[in-house]
Amino acid sequence: MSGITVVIGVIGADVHAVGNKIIDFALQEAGFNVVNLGVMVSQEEFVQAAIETDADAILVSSLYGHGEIDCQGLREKCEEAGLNDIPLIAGGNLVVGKQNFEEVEARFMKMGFNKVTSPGTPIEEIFEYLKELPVLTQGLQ
Amino acid sequence: MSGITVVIGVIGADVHAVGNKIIDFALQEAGFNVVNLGVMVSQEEFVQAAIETDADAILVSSLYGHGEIDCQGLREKCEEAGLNDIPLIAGGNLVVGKQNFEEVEARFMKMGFNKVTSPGTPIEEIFEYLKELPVLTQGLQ
Amino acid sequence: MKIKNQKLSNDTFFSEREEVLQQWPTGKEVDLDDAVDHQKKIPLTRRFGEVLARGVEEQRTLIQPRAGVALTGEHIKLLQFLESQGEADLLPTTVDSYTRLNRYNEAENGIEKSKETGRSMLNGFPIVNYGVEVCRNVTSALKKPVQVRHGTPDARLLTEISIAGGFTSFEGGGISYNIPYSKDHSIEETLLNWQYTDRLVGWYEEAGISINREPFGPLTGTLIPPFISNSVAVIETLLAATQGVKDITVGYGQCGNLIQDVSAIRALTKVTREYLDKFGFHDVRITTVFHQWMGGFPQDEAKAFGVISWGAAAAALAKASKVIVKTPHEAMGVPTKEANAAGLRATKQVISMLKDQDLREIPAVLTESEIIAEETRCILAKVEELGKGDYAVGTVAAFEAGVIDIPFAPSRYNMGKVFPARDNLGAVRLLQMGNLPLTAELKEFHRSKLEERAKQEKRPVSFQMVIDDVYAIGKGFLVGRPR
Amino acid sequence: MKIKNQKLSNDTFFSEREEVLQQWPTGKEVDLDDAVDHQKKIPLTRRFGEVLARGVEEQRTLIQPRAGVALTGEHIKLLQFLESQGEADLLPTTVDSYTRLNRYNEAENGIEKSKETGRSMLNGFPIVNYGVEVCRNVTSALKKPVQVRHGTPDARLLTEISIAGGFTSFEGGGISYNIPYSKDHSIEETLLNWQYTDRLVGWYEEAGISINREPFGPLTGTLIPPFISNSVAVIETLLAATQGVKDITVGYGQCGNLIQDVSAIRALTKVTREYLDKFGFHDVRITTVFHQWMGGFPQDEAKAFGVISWGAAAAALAKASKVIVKTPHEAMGVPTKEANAAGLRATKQVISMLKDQDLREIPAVLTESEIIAEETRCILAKVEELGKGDYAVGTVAAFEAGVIDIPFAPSRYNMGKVFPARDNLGAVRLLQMGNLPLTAELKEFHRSKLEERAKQEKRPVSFQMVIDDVYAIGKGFLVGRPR
Ligand code: B12
Ligand code: B12
Repeated sequence: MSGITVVIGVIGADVHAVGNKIIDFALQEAGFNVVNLGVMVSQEEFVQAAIETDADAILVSSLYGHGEIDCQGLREKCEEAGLNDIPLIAGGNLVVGKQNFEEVEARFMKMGFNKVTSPGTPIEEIFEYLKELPVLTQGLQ
Repeated sequence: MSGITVVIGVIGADVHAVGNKIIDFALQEAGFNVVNLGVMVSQEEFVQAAIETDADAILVSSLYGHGEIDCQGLREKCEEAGLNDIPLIAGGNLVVGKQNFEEVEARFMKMGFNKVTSPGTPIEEIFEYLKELPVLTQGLQ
Repeated sequence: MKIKNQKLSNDTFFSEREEVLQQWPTGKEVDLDDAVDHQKKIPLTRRFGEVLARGVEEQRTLIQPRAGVALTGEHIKLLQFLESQGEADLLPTTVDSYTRLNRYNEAENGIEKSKETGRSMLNGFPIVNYGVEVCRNVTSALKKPVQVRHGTPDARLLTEISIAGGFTSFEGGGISYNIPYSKDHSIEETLLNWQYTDRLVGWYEEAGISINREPFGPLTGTLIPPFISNSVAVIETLLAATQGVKDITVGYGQCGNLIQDVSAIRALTKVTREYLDKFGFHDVRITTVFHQWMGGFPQDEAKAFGVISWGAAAAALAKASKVIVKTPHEAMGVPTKEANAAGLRATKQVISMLKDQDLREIPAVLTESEIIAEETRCILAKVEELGKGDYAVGTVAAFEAGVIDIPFAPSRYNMGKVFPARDNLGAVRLLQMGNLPLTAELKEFHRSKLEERAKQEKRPVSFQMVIDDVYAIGKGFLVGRPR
Repeated sequence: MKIKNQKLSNDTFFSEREEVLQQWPTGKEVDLDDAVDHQKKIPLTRRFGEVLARGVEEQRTLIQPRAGVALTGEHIKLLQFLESQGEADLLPTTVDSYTRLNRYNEAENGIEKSKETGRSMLNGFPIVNYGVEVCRNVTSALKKPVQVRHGTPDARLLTEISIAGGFTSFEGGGISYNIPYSKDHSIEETLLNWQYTDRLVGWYEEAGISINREPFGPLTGTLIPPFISNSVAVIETLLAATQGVKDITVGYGQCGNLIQDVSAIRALTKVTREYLDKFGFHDVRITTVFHQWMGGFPQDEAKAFGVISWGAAAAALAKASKVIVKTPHEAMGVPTKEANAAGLRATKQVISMLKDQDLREIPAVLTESEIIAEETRCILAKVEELGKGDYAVGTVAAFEAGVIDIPFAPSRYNMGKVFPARDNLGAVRLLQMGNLPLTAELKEFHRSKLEERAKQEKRPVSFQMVIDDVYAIGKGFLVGRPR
């Protein structure tokens, strides 16, 4: 047990459920506490769950192309709710079509995300990052 | 019978025989007199055959990529032999690699060819052109 | 329970219809007589069912893309491009996500924004907002027949406008456009919605206009054992036939094992025919659609071409009536029109080369196909039992009881106890069977197939296999072997 | 006739060798002891035969491109690119046309010109001109084993330099690198040349260095009925084995009908083994190579990907040991390295997906494969008879008599009376049988297969079918049907 709690879910009107189930399983196998909100999750549900479970990070998935619209304002909602520096991580097929990833990443960072992954990046690739989170967030608080 | 005689062959050290056999058959079916020199034909053989058969045109195939080298000087050889305005037509995969066809065409026209076709152009597409040759060449002579 | 599998009476249908047409202003434009007149003028070369039938006659698997953008002019250009540069035999109009969720205000906003920016801000063509006339402009600008493809739990108004707008085929069904596409719609609710759609199509049939209907075969597109999707296809066919639908294309999403894929299409045709006949629907025509690999795709375009072409080959060898084509951009996002046309041309080449080849009658296929048919009959028999002979009632009960259970589905109304995994040859089998009503013998068959794999891999049968298999294709393999 | 199928004596071989090494200055660099030392230092991961054998063990069809350019640095980069970006399991070095014709002066000129312009002015890598050291630089710069691929009627010096240069496999044969690649070389002459090559490889075997040898399977690449190419493969294998070669990869070029293609590979393995055993060569190892479609390709790259992927699928389902991969530029010209790598990746994807699937033992394949084996035995028996037991003598006589006759070949020494055409399912059969020594029953089989097609097409069996079939693939079809 790493003692690290992460909230996961697929944002907006997106129903792509497979990646979500796989991420859930993989995170648990790796020792994280997983709070899985499933698909079609609203921003409010993400924030609420993070407060209730005292989460160390929120992992947002978006596959269907409307991720940019759906994620807009999530950072602000977190702050309003007092989740000041909670790491926000986004992954999946975040935008419509095949776009330059650096630009997509920049747009999401500007929206207040702390880490953004390109299409198909397996969740395993951010385990290291997640494991260092408590240190990071303690440093911040 | 169109009464039109054409010399055909694959120039240089090129052994691609399939197209040559197909062209032979198709031209004969369409009523041309065909003098087929086969593969690995030298410039001299083309000229000699054209003289001997009083041909209306020479159809040069080149597939293997060295067409540009192999065709250089054919027009001059024709002139030396007194075949002054005989139409020279080239087709096949005339150069090495996938190149812009307009440029290839221009290079071959500059070498004295009267018509140049792009890779895979079926022989049928120049039947009309061939049928007008006697008229054209009479006009020239 | 309100639902019953019986033909909606005119009273019920037309009073519901009044309500439906008021869901959005364009509903008022729909006039059934005018729609019939318009449909009657559509030449046979642009009628979906006709073109399909001709393909079947010639033993030629037809090819069809997915495609849709926000603006009409652009959408027409896109489809014309796929027709000329993609050599598509059949065309789609893929509907945007807002329309699928009946959020027409947001779709309107999307149209406005798209007009302003000149770029498509919607992931499909918003049929309802545009209304009948615009749809007629689209469908008549093309040489090939056009089908509406979507994923809409409540597609009643969409069906009205689509048919009046000159589309001659309509995808979806009360199960297949709910369970994989929704979280909160009950099965009963969506079965009711789709009775309406089917009844409308039935009404047109009676008026002499045949509209092709296509249940969505692949479901979640991820490791669905053929008998599960085949069972859903047969049920949706029976429900549609009850409402008077006469032309149905049943579908299946490629699993990747050639023998299983060919067998699945063979069993699908056979069992659908069997059940239609059982209930007296002898005059319903059946064709089949094979979906190229519907799960996660490789990112690399050359590899994607490999996956696309292999799907084309399996479709041709199974002699599916048509194949739905993926694109080399699949793993990345909505494709450009060029990428879409390239996927089509690769498919056309393979289909044409394999036109005269057929694996449907080889012994391995006969055996596997009999197993799939038997499994399907287990499910259908239980549904019938639960519904006391009524397939609509039975379906609602079957989902509650986990008698139908679709792997990886997002819906709350799906039990979610079933997990599939591949056997040693890559065929999809069941690892956790949940409450599926298979015979002991069939359950043993699945178990033994996975044991075979486990033995080969020197590890026990476990959930890790499921995970490994989901990841596998992205890494290039069917079977997710341990390293 | 000078030729005999017997192991060259040391006297004969070494006196001929002196002459051979003088054909070009680099010949002097070849020192057999030093070459053996160098070869011994090559790790197993870079030995062709070893890597092939491991693939066979894992039931994994390996992938290999064709590639070669004039300048060493560029050539190494090209191969490294195909290794890393193309995921090639095995590498080639394709030799330029001048070297193939032993015109080393012109090759030298090509190297100079290429150095001046910085572009490759040769269509391959001129191994002989570069000599031993440069070849060692090439072969040791790579992680995968490298094979020499060419089309050289007289490859004696080329073999010397290649093996001393660290290549671990060598393509070609006295028939397969003559008849499709030459006009004026007699069969006797090239059989003698290739006895030298094979004897050299045999000499290395005896010195503990195993070099893989590969007869060129596809011949003219155009509508070759499997038994014709299989017969040539078996003969070249026997001739090679006689000279002491121990590791042979027999090849076949895809015809396009899946059953026929799988059957051809199956029969090829079987009959080659049978004849090796018959003549006591029990210790010769056999592997197989499947060539993706070797005839005219479609111009469109997406369609080319379709053809490439279908070839990959057939290779995997036939469990060929390796597959030679085409590129999306095939119809246009020598491919860029990117196009080459793309063809490889598409192939890798399909091969990996089909790794666990196998059609070799289905009844349709067993039947067809028995027919091919029987046909092959007819040819081989007649060759043996004509040679009074000597396969070299018999081969020369067989070509003279048209007992072996290769469709569409440019060689004067090929009778050219045989014409193939496809049957109704796309399998390649014989339309004109020339002097091929098939039994009456087999001839009737071919005839009846074509009659079946003729009936379907409502036209008589005629030469027009041959023409239509040659054109067909470019138009997307296997069978050239009348319109
Ligand atoms: C299967 C599938 C479907 C199924 C989904 C079934 C279900 N309910 O789950 C069905 C057929 C229903 C479907 C529907 C639709 N789909 Co869809 N679908 C796919 C497909 C082929 C595979 C998705 C998948 O399961 N992959 C396997 C899993 C394991 O991988 P994953 O989801 O990518 O997740 C992994 C990584 O991305 C990463 N990851 C994911 N989230 C996160 C988050 C973080 C923080 C991190 C670090 C990592 C991470 O880790 C996961 C595990 O490794 C993809 C294309 C593709 N990827 O090949 C299209 C795709 C996602 N779909 C697409 C679209 C457009 C749709 C539809 C709108 C239209 C349609 N085709 O009908 C509808 C959407 C409905 C809706 N409202 O959501 C598009 C999205 C386009 C875009 N972004 O530009 C795609 C990319 C296809 C395409 N190229 O057009 N789809
Ligand atoms: C089959 C084939 C072979 C066979 C040939 C057997 C034989 N002896 O005939 C084999 C395997 C032996 C072979 C060998 C080689 N080949 Co080769 N081969 C091909 C292939 C796949 C098909 C050719 C063919 O038969 N097409 C079918 C016939 C009907 O079409 P066609 O020849 O194109 O002819 C038609 C038209 O072009 C046109 N046409 C032809 N000539 C003319 C002339 C006129 C005036 C007109 C109007 C029209 C016209 O009409 C014909 C009938 O429709 C092509 C690639 C392709 N096209 O797909 C490569 C190709 C021609 N080969 C190529 C090469 C490099 C070689 C080799 C040098 C190397 C190698 N691969 O081993 C050797 C060459 C040996 C030599 N000295 O010539 C390259 C040429 C590259 C370039 N130009 O940049 C090609 C393009 C493949 C590639 N992309 O790399 N090859």
